[in-house]
Amino acid sequence: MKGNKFVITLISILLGLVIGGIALSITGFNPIEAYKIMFKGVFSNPKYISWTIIRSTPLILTGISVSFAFKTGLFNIGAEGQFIFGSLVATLVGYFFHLPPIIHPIVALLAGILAGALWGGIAGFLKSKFGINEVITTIMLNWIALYFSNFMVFWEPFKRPNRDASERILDTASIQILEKWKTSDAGKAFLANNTFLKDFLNPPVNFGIIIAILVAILIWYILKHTTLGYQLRAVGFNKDAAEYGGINIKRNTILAMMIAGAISGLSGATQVLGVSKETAILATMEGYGFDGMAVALIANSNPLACIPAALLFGGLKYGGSKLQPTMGAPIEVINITIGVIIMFIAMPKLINIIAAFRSRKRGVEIENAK
Amino acid sequence: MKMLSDLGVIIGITLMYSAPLIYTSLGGVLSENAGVVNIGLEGMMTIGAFAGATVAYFTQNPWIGFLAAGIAGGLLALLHAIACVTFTADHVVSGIAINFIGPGLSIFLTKIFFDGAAMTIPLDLDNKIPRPLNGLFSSISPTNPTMARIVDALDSIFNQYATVYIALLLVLAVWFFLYKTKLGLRIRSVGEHPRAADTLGINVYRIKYLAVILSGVLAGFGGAAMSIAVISNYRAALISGQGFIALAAMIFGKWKPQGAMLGCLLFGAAQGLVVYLGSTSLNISSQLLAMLPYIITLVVLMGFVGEARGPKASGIPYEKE
Amino acid sequence: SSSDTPSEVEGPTETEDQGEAENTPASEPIRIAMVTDEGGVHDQSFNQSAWEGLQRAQEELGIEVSYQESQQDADFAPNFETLLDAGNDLIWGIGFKLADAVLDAATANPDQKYAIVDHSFGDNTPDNVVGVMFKAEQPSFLVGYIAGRMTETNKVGFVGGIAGDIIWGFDYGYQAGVQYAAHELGKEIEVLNQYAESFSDVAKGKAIAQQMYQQGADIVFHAAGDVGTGVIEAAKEQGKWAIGVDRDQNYLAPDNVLTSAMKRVDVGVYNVVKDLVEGKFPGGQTITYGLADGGAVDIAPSSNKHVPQEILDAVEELKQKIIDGEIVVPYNEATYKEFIDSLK
Amino acid sequence: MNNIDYNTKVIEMKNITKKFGDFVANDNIDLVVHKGEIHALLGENGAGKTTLMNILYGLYQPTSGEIFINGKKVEVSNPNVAIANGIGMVHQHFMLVDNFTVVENIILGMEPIGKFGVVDINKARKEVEELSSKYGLYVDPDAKIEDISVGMQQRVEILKALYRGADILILDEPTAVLTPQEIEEIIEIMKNLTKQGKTIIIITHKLKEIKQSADYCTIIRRGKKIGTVKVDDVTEEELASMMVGREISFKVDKKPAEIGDVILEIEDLTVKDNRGLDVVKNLSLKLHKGEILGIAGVDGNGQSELVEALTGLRKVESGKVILQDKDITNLTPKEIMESGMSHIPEDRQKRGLVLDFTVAENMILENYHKEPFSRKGRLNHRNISQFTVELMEKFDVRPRNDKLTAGALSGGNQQKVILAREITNDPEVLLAVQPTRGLDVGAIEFVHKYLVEQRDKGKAVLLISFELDEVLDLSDRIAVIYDGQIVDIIAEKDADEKTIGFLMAGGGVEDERK
Ligand SMILES: Nc1ncnc2c1ncn2[C@@H]1O[C@H](COP(=O)(O)OP(=O)(O)OP(=O)(O)O)[C@@H](O)[C@H]1O
Ligand SMILES: Nc1ncnc2c1ncn2[C@@H]1O[C@H](COP(=O)(O)OP(=O)(O)OP(=O)(O)O)[C@@H](O)[C@H]1O
Ligand SMILES: [Mg+2]
Ligand SMILES: [Mg+2]
Repeated sequence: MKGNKFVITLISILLGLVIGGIALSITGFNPIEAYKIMFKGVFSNPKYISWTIIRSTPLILTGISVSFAFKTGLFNIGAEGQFIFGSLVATLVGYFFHLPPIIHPIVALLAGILAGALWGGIAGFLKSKFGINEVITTIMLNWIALYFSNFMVFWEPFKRPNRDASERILDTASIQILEKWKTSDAGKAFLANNTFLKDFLNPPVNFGIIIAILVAILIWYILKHTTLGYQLRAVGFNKDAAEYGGINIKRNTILAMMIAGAISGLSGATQVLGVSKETAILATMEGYGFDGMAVALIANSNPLACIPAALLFGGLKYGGSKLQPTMGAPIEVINITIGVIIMFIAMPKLINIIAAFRSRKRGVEIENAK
Repeated sequence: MKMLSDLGVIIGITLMYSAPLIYTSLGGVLSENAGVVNIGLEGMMTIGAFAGATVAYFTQNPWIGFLAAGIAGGLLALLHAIACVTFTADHVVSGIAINFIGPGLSIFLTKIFFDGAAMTIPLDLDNKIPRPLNGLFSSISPTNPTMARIVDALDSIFNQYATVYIALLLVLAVWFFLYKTKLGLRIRSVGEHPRAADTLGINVYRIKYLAVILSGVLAGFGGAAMSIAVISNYRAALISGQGFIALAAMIFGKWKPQGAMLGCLLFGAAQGLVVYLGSTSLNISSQLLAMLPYIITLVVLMGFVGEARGPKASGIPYEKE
Repeated sequence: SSSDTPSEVEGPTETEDQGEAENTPASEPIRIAMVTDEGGVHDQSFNQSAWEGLQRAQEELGIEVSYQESQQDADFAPNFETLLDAGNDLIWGIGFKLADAVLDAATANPDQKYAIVDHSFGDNTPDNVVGVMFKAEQPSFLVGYIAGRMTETNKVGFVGGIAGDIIWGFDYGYQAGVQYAAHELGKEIEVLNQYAESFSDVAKGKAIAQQMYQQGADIVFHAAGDVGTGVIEAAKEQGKWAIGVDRDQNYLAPDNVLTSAMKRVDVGVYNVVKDLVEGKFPGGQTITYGLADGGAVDIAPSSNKHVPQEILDAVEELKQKIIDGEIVVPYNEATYKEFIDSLK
Repeated sequence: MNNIDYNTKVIEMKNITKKFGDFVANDNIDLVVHKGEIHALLGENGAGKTTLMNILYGLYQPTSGEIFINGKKVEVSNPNVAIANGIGMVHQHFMLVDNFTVVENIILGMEPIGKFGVVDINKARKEVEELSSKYGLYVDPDAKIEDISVGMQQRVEILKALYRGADILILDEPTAVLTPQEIEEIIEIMKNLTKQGKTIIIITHKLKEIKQSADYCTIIRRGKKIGTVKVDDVTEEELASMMVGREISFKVDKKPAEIGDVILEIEDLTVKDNRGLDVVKNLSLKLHKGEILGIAGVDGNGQSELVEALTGLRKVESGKVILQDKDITNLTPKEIMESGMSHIPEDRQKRGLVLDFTVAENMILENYHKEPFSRKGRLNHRNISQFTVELMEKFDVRPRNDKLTAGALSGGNQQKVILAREITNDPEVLLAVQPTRGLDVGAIEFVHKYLVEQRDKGKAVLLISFELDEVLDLSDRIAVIYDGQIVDIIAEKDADEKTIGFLMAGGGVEDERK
């Protein structure tokens, strides 16, 4: 059963690439060439691998956030807003607090987690107190978060002069790996002899990926092996039965949204502390939450599976971005491909039919061979 | 007196803002009443906006463009229907896929049809959807200043594109369709209790297909109401979030056409209010003002709407035994 | 005083030979690429304009050009990396949002040349970076003056996208122009002013403009990206005037776009590329284009369609005054206040 | 009885076999039904009765076999074919759209159309009213299904079939959810229908009803037909043993009760329903250790709300509930449970089980936070599994796989899971609501045995059931609920169906008023 799902996902990815390839051919681009470029664009240099990981890290987390909510019977369209809120607050803490290294990022991450939890918790609260569908509230909260973040960036003590962005976080708050050392003389000397490491460390490699993996394991563990996970899932599957079993529905609904929000908030915080170092004015939604939904769906809402799913997603986006400068192919193809992959994943029945058809054909061939 | 024309402007903006949302949320109403959750409204709206602007440009006829938008939305919805109805896909998953495919395809095709540009070529005013009451009020130019104010206000309110009036008529039509006709009764039965419908010899799948495709057609219209009425071309960021707002409006309206319309109007009015407040001497930060429509929606939900239940079998793939 | 205007001291003529351009092997063509912001290369705005500049350079200077679009802020840095690896001689960042990414990349790769549009690193500009700035307030002042002269209702409007330094330049320059005209005519002109807090919500742009026209404004200037499309649409419908931005936007509504405040990013980009090709890459500097600098900022050529000649003549005079430093155009709230005080 | 036309075989099913994968649900079954007859299908849970009828109605396709309707071979490929051939079916689980009106439900799929394609509701209402008076099936045409009683829903289902011109009616467990009065009524209706030339096939587990109503009975065991008998020729006991293949004792074995102290005291309890109306009104009741107190009453007299209020699932408006000297009024379900109350809920799929959870996960629904199932918030899967397997053994839950989701179990086995869980809680007070609903006699016997065992251990059982027989068989005392109040309490020895039926219908109340 589990193996089956995995195979379906693989076949879906393949079919998505095929259809993306067809779209490319229609526009006169060689799909093989294009996929080669994408593949090389991700794997041909350690630093591309780093970039892919960096690109995927926030998506692992927002993916887990959406997955977690799904598992508890909630639809978290609000990962985007929770991400925004988490990054805003992490930036505030990263800039205004003066703390020693190690402590500083931990405090900032926790602040991001809390902020996301608060933002998600609002939706949970409105649901359990007023019965308002979380789909509406999270859509609204996304926009509120966006404008609020923009509002805060313009707050005089926070705004960086001559920039439409906040001040950058203090160095003590960074979670980049070997950030100082990389550019120090000793580091440069060392890296000069070690090109792999040099390339790998060239991008802003940070602890985000480790945090994301730990969170994936933690959430998987919580869902599967703890009483907390048990009660959250019970509420998700059947409220009435959970209530009957003595589980507090309202509290658990709020809690579930808070945890989902916390993970998205953490995603925003790692992005700030590890990569962007600031909060910029947002002209539109950046899509971390929406892409996270796609990741969750590819991962079938399994927190652990969010890791490869996000890497796939990030890889497609990052690799796909190299199509334009090298062959002039439109990157929209990537979105179409991702959409098709998700569409096929949604239809295990179709994949099974295709697989059955293929194996029958193969069977016939074998028959004929005899 | 100034208040009167201000009010006129706010109402006018409300209608302009709401119209595309109304089409789309009516689409949501149809689909969900037949038991198919449609998160893909955004994608369907986008492809409608693209198709409407493109076809209207090449045919120089906005109505053909409008129809084409419906067809494009319907085709994308067909994909959703195939996935959800025939292949019992998870509706949310399929909807999200639609939201990647719709916008991706729209820009992709725009680049093909318009020499690599990411927007279609704007239509002339004459080639846009007409404004049936345009000139009606401005032709009366009363000398009395009060009367002039009133005429102004009326012009702000009623000098709208035909798409606005069609949207309002469609609310009535969808309500009639859903609650008064045979097909409507069957659609709702399929959304509530598909097995019951099945045992009465109703073809559940066909009904669902119909409702989902119609929902795409309406969402497509909604996109076109944006691209060939509110403005005059399609561009990448034209539809960014309206589909989700329409979805929210539908839930807000408790899955009913008239309720969904109210939800859209509320949202549009909040935007109108924001624009109005922004024009007054009140010194409110524009970022905070921009948050207002969303906050108002939440507050109204808390205070007046409360718990709502969708069609019972919504989101559950139906499989014959 | 002249020191109040941004980077007045640095001009396009100040170039410094880095001595590196000549080292490029003659056999391989020079390759130049750019990273867009989220607007994408076909945004009908500065990204597109920059790309047109590069394309012109490709045609005229025989170089190879390419671009890479960003879909979110997090794409900037990897996009610079990708273009670096592709072996480009010069990499552009288009728009002030990319400033940090350019600075980071330039610091990490001191041998690689970079350029940034709409941002100045001031005295801290690394040697391998060129900043290109535009005094957008200057053409804004001119269109403001036109609006002030031409308004019949003594009310004009400005619609901004998302507030910020760049858009403020347009805003205050425009207001100053209007007030200058009002002062000249000895009357009072009111400037309605509103920000959409978006660069993409066309409906909001249209709504704001409609509301301004309703309040009696007859000319509305926008500096708001796609939101401005809504402004122009409203002008079209109501038969009022709109003023375009960045490029000559008259084509969007030939009967209703009065003039445009042009900011020719293409010219700025082209000039730097040309310098590079000629071995005069102006590294370490910020080039600021004002009215004096060869038409990189100006009012649109199509202005003569709707603006009476006498006003255009007056604009020419104003232009000269600005170039001569007689008029110092404000670009933010503080300088605007000074300017208004100086009018009195 | 004299309505039967032996010369006309309206239904003839020959050699019907239906396989679900490898599982044979119907194994070469023959069935003959004559015009005007009431033909019962009898069999244990899962015997294949519903499957056979679903095949006849075109919902399933047989793996092999033939169907003749009125002598003509028919390929019943879908319900439309069945409907066209005059077959109507009332399903075991009602097929009614809750938020539709009675009329809308009846006409769905065959709507009369007026001008502009509008459904002609007035015409439809008239037709429904005619049908309803013709067959004596009273319904309120404009009421919504969710607002009407189960009995009326049943009548709507029958009208639905008649509206489609059905001559042959299949009723799948029509009485499972009805009150004694309603059962009387439906039997009357069935007889009435046969008088008017209709033929009826009825599936039921209730032998008494078969005796009361049916002419013939076909018995199915594990998918195979055991035989068809003339009902007049056999006793209930004989039917039962044919059905299960062994002797069944109907009488619940129980020793005299050793009634102890009061353990649960309900004082002047008032509870509102979902619409905010008082449905439990100043109700008082005392439950003693060592007794089974049955609450008899017609559905809708406040039983559900009473239970929910007692278990903390619904707010108590006024009054008090005292359990073992502890006031448990308006405590949370968890606190009440921990004070010693357990609850077999009315609706096992809605309240009793998380269908997507495994059997093991369901087994610990109330105790997941306690040792040995968890420690410090961490679940111990091994202990949970061990515990579950033991209980599945003891309570004979099949299939014996604790990793199966509860949704994959049959209804009877689902009920056993709940029973196992609640009894293992070893509660002082066990609230058993409709504990045997939809179960076959074998399973019923099993449940009853456990309830009595509980009593014999000195615990108290509050039994709420709409099955008067069940209440009479099990209870030591019987309280009759009517309109939210206990109208009388009768000791076992004084109780008979007649007195209680009279009280249930509100008789006692009028007495008092006089
Ligand atoms: N659609 C289905 N697909 C696979 N298995 C099914 C399906 N429906 C029912 N079953 C299987 O049939 C068995 C019995 O289901 P059903 O609900 O019909 O029980 P039942 O025979 O009516 O028993 P009870 O009277 O106890 O409810 C279960 O074990 C279940 O796994
Ligand atoms: N859709 C299905 N898929 C797989 N197995 C099924 C399905 N429907 C029924 N079955 C199997 O067929 C058997 C017969 O089921 P059926 O529902 O006919 O029993 P029944 O005699 O009506 O039982 P009950 O008295 O509980 O209603 C069940 O035990 C179940 O295992
Ligand atoms: Mg059955
Ligand atoms: Mg059953």
